[in-house]
Amino acid sequence: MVSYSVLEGVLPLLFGLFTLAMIIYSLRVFTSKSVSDMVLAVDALTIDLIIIFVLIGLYYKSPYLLIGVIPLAAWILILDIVVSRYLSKGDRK
Amino acid sequence: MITLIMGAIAVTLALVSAILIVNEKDVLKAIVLAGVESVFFAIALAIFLAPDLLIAYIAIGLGLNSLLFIYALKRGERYEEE
Amino acid sequence: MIDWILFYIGLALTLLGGVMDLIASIGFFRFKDFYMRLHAATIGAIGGGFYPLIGLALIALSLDLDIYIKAYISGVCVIAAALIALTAPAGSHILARATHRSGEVVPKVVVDRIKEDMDKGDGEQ
Amino acid sequence: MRRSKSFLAICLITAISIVLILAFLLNISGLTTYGVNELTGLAKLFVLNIPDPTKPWSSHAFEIVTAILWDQRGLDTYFETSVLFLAIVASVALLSYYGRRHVHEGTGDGYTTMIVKVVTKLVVPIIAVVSASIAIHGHLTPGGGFQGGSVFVVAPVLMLLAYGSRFLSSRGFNELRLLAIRALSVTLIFVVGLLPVLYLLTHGTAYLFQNTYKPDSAFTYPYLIPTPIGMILTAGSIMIYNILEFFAVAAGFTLAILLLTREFERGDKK
Repeated sequence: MVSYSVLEGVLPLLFGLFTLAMIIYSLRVFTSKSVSDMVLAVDALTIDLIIIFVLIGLYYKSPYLLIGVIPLAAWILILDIVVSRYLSKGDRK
Repeated sequence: MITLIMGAIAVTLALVSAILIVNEKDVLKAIVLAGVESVFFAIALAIFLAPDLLIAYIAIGLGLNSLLFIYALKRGERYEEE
Repeated sequence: MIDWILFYIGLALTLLGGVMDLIASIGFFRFKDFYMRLHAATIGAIGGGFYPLIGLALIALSLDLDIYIKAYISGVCVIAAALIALTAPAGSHILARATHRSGEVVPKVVVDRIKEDMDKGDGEQ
Repeated sequence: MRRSKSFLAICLITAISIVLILAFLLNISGLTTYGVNELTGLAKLFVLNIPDPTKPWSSHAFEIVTAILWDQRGLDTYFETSVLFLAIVASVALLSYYGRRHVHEGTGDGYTTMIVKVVTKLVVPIIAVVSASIAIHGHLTPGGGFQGGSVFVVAPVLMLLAYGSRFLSSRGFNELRLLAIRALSVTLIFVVGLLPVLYLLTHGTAYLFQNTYKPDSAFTYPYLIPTPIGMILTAGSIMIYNILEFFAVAAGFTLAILLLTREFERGDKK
């Protein structure tokens, strides 16, 4: 069995990587020109956040935080479909 | 400590998105930004160990809220006037 | 022995995923067009989402925690990885299709065969 | 008046610096560590009594939030559920087309593709199983009826968006049945909460929405049920409430989303 302290030494590096990616994604979300760009960046941001949730669950050694991950993974599909249905029947220029 | 730093970053990004929502002229963009804001608050809820609120917040804040707003937007104007 | 192998495979997958996530997030800024950013979104979804989740599931299986906690964490990771592998490509597909058809973002291309077919009436399903 | 870019930048910088200064001050003055690890007052009563089966005020549930919601604050939560029920009734009264001759129901053709339909078929069972597990394990892990129900709504929303509203109502999920499930669940919650009062009429004392035994009342729901596999902890009425609340919230939200999607689909091109 691998001791938990080995993982504890690596966790700050993983947190740093994914948090940096989260910040850059959110800057893309905040500065995007069109709605499609924004929704695409929100997809990638949400997938990044799923991993951050799992890392937080590993940090606290508590699996109960993770149950929110599954609706989060399903809602990004719904956001995509809703926005695309709105766009495809919206007023064309 | 590391989770506190992450919580500070997440809440600050939520604040930034809240400020951007107020200034946004495109309502569809504002709805998507509101979903992003609730996701950042969900991180803060996970860090301060509130999983009950977390599940309901993800399902209502990100999902149903933006869905209902986009449904309502179909009957309205997408771009706000100056 | 086998748990150390699992741990290192999982750690390598997670680190690889983190680096790919960073690359994808930089690619979102470097690419100039929505249709080009779809490539970066693919890297971010599969490279930055699917690989680290499988890696974290392996890491959780190899730790010396309670068996209940280990099984819960790795089960949720595998289910979330399956959901991401299913939903992210479908989501970006339907988004790109609607964006092209509605004219939200006009592609900067020389020849646009889809638009020609749609104007003739063949593009509709 | 159009606000300029510099105004936005000044707003952002001010907000972020206020946050940083507040965080710094809180850290310096030690407010962040004041009494974090000490339980006070009501919290001590709840945390020490609810999960401990030997205490007289125990609920025999490990998840304290759900236990407080359905045992200690049962009547309160029942009225919250009723408020949601009234909201659903109001939306049905506004939007329902039941009994009208020409109901426009979309099929989603022209907007969705085969890829999305197949993915939806694969995702919906996963979501249904996960939401049911959140609701049924509500007294053991975080979650409960409302959370499970609101996660379940993902499945009908995906079906409505990918296949159109005609698909769902042709498979038996029409307005009357959903409303019946909703009303039956809310009624059954109240009946389960009212059973101790019927006991009060014939035997000793009991409380409205009482779960397990209390020091001055002998009434109790069974909290350990023997089965061939072993003993199952149901935490008295908390598990029943969670399952009923799950059906109520899932059916109510599905009904509201179904009606709103019909309204959303009106005016689509064929």
